[in-house]
Amino acid sequence: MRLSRRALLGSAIAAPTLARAQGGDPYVIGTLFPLSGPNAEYGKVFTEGVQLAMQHAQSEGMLRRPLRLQAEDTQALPQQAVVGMTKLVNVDRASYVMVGFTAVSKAVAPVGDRAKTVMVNGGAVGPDLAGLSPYFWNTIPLAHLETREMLPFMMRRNLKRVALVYVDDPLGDAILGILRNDLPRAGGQLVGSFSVPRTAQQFGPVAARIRQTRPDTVYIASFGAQQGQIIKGLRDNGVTVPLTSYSAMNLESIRNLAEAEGLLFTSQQTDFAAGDELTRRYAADFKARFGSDPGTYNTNYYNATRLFCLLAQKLERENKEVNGDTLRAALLEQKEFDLVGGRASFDEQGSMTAAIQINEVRGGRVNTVTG
Amino acid sequence: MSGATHPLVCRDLSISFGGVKAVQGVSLALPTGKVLALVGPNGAGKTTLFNLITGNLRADAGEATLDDESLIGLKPWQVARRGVARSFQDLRLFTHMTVRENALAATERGSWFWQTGDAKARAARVEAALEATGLSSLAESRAVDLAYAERKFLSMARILAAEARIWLLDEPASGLDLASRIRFAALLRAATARSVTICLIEHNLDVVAELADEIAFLDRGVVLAVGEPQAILRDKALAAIYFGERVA
Amino acid sequence: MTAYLANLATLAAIFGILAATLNVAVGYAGIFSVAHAVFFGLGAYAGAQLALLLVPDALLAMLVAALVAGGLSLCLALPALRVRGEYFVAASLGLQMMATTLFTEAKGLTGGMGGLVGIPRPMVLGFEVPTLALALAALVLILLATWLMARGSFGRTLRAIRDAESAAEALGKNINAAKALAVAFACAGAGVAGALFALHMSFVNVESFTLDQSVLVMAMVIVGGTGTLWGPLLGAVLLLSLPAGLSFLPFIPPTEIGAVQQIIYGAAMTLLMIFRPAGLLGDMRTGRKA
Amino acid sequence: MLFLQLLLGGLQTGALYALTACGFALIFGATKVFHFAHGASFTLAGYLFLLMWNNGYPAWLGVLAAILVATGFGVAMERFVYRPIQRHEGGFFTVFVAAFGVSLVVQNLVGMWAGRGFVVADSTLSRATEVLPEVFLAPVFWVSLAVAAVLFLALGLFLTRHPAGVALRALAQNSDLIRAYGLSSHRLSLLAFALGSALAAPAAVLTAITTGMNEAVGHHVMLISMAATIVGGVGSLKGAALAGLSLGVAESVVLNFADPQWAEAASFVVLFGFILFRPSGLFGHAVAR
Repeated sequence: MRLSRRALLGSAIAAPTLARAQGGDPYVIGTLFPLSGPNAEYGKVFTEGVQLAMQHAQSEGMLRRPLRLQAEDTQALPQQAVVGMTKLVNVDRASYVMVGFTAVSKAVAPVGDRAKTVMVNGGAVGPDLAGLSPYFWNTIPLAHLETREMLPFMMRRNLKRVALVYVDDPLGDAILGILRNDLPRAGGQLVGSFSVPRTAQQFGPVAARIRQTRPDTVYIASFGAQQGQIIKGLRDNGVTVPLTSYSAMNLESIRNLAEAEGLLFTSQQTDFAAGDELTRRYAADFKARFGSDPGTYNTNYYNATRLFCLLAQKLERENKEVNGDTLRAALLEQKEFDLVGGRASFDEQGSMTAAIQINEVRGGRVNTVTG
Repeated sequence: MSGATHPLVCRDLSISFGGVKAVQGVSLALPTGKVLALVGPNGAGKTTLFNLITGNLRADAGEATLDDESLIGLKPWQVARRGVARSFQDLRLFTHMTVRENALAATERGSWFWQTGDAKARAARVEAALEATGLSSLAESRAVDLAYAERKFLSMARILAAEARIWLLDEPASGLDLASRIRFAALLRAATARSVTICLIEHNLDVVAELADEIAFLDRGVVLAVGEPQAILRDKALAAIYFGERVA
Repeated sequence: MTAYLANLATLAAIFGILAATLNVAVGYAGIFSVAHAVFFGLGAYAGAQLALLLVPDALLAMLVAALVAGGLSLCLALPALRVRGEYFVAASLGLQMMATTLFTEAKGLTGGMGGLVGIPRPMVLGFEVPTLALALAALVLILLATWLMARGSFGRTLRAIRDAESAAEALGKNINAAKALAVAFACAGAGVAGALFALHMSFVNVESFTLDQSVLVMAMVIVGGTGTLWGPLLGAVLLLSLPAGLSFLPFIPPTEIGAVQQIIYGAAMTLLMIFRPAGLLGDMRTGRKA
Repeated sequence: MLFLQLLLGGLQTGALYALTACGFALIFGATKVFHFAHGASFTLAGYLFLLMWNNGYPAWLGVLAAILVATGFGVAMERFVYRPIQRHEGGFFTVFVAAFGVSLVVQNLVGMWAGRGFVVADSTLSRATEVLPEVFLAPVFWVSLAVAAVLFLALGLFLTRHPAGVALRALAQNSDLIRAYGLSSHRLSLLAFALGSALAAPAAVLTAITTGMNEAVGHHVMLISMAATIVGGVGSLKGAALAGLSLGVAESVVLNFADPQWAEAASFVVLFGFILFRPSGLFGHAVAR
């Protein structure tokens, strides 16, 4: 094992000499992202955030021991995820594992719980992800909270009649629930809800049904490649009203889609230009390394990785061992951290709460809208 | 024409395919312990007649009875379990099974995970069938690896092992050399001696003359004549039809 | 490392059961089903619900799963008795796609996409046992049953039907009954595997019971060699450990790991089929059916 | 009006399904190879067109390149995968697994090369306008129907007039007959693969313009083509095309009566029903035992 670890370290993160200089076995940061299959675009985005945070931590010399990234492909499927998770826990002895996607999160949670390994989610936003295990944390506000923040904005923009296109998973269900219950209270109306299979490709017929409901806006609750197809399918088939959605839309392929012009979606608040030093450095270095502006998911996983570095640094200073229990204790002790986008606070379950902002796609860029 | 002397009887069997009358009004009775040969040009409806009896095809009209019990509406396996065995022109051996397994499969009728009845008796029947067909030495060869004549005999071994009272044989001797034909004839003689009733389709008139006790001549789905081999074979009109010189 | 290997071994045993039972349908009865994951799923849901609602007894879960999956195997048996070859493949495919939709929509029973969480650890007679032991025991029993069946009269009947259906029927074999029984056995076995899977994973959702999973199990059978006893097991071990082993390769950049693994995996399957079309343990002489 | 809209939308989708299904049926009919990698031809053609379109090449060149790559892929599959397997007497499922492996490779190579996620050729052709009250049609609707009609006409002429086409049809009905006449069934197989795969290319291009592509799109195309071939009746190109059209229409029109999550299942219920109750398909010969 030892030999291959060295080799891995060299290729993934830093020069072996640096590793030796910092001394000791590396902390292994594991990732369980879809790296192939229809959701692979997310895997790439998630990993970029992790990579940049590790680069920053190394160059700052935050930790005494080096960091090593160990990526496992899940294809966003539960079974593959469990195989990857047991490998990370038992073979790579990962200190900290980052996950994405609801089914993956739920499948690996029992494994991490038993092994007392901290798992952090920065991508999946189903409401059923809170409190899966004491070692399961979230660095993303769960999506139903995002939707709730969207409602007053919709009312201000006079988008009162809402039609929902959703994938029938816990997330879609939660959003449906909010639109059903909270939307009327806010002064709006859910005029139609259309559940689509994850594999659906044709949205012309759905668009026809949606037009019939005469909505002021269509709220899209899907993820991955399908989102783009839904937007295009609606726009091509005579749905001209504004489209609304949540943070899953923060993908390059959506930004670059001509039909996505004017799309409104929520995400956690980050002001890259006016923010603190950490945020500015992040935005600049991200652009330098990956050639594009960072998105929400990049940030969430940057923050998740940054959080580990901060916790481990604290533990190293106190001369404590870094493991699931000590990490958790450290998190609950401090609760508030300086992360990209400002100060973030965590609740008892390890879920991050952050302010929500509303974004709009304009000319291939994501702009924050106010009011 | 029924009961003890003629176990299998067809009455007015008819079937047509898309307007073509493949078999029309065929009445035949197979005498116990005798060989009846079905003779006629290609497309006369001989194999179709077999398929009607065995339940592979459902007759439009008419009846087929075994010991005065109707066979119409029964599935092929139900007909088989009543004691009617058949061979196929293209043999349809269990190609990837050994010779012994082919015969063994013929003795096993239960579809459940295991068989009822005496396993030793079944094994003895298999060995006897292989012995009679001269396949004992090839018992462990796969059917697909056999020579042509051996395959034909394996097809017969399956029927022997199945212990049927009625044999319906579709061109069992075609392509056999003289020595094999002699062995084949002996096989049939031994069977009829045990009161097995046989109906065979055969094109080679020498074989027919040698083996048949009775001949039925079919043409275009109709039985033109039934009778003694010599009488039928000498009939000039029938010969003309057989050799393709049709009279309108 | 041991826990990792134990996890892989458990999955290999579970998929070994799936492949071995599918082999009964494919290798012996000639029924080419690409809907095996449906019955895997039925067993998993049945086992999971039993463990969640009543008792987490593994033996009972497996029994109930086998009954549910075996009972509902009629959905598969019905087309199997009507049509053959490519037609049946298409029918089973239709069944698989319908079942995936039903699994997603029947949230009361399956939890839909969200799945069923918190399935308790398996117990046998009140003692907690590792799923590896259970899975291995079940695998051994099923392989033994398959072996006994294959060399007994039932296996002979199935092979006879596969080679020449009309001849088998003409020898008095009730083909529909034999096929239905083979399908029921195969599906009940898939149900057992499903129950084990649910107890092992503690979480199941529809994404484990899709067409891709059915195709994977089919590939295991074909790669190992249809109609052989050990072939499907070898195929299961190979196809599960190949991607797992590839994840140890050090030189692949993190974001391309998935694609590179899949490419190696796909290419390996194709090359194997070109050079060993009868599978690794298959008899090269028995390629095509007559 | 909803019904009319759904019907017209279904026709557009169905025309594309008909093209890919017909290609699959042509290959299957003539060579008896269940070409599971047909979807990969589609994926390759669609992505190559996208690449050329986005780099500013004229559309006709993109279409030509798409047709070439699909044809080349089909021929290569026949030559380097299916034929060696059949020479070894590999069975139906050996072909299946081999083709499945190739599909995986293609899908992931495309993902690595073209990026993972949704891509689309930006064009005004797909933008619908209201032609009747409540009925929206895009220019691509007419293009799809026209392309399908022209190709089917051309294919029909080729299969009935050209000697090679006639031989292909004969091969579909009786391969022994062809061999008896001394025609090379190998060259005819290649022709079938070339033609069948080429038929997928226009559909792929139109899909790239309308619904867009992702690297896993081939999967869906494959399933639909296969279902249409069975429903239409094996050996009948007319049947496959008509069934493809009907599946497209059914998938769309079902939304008039049910919620969208049932749309995909609807196609397969139709397939399952056909197999149970009319296994010979729309135009096929009886196959039930």
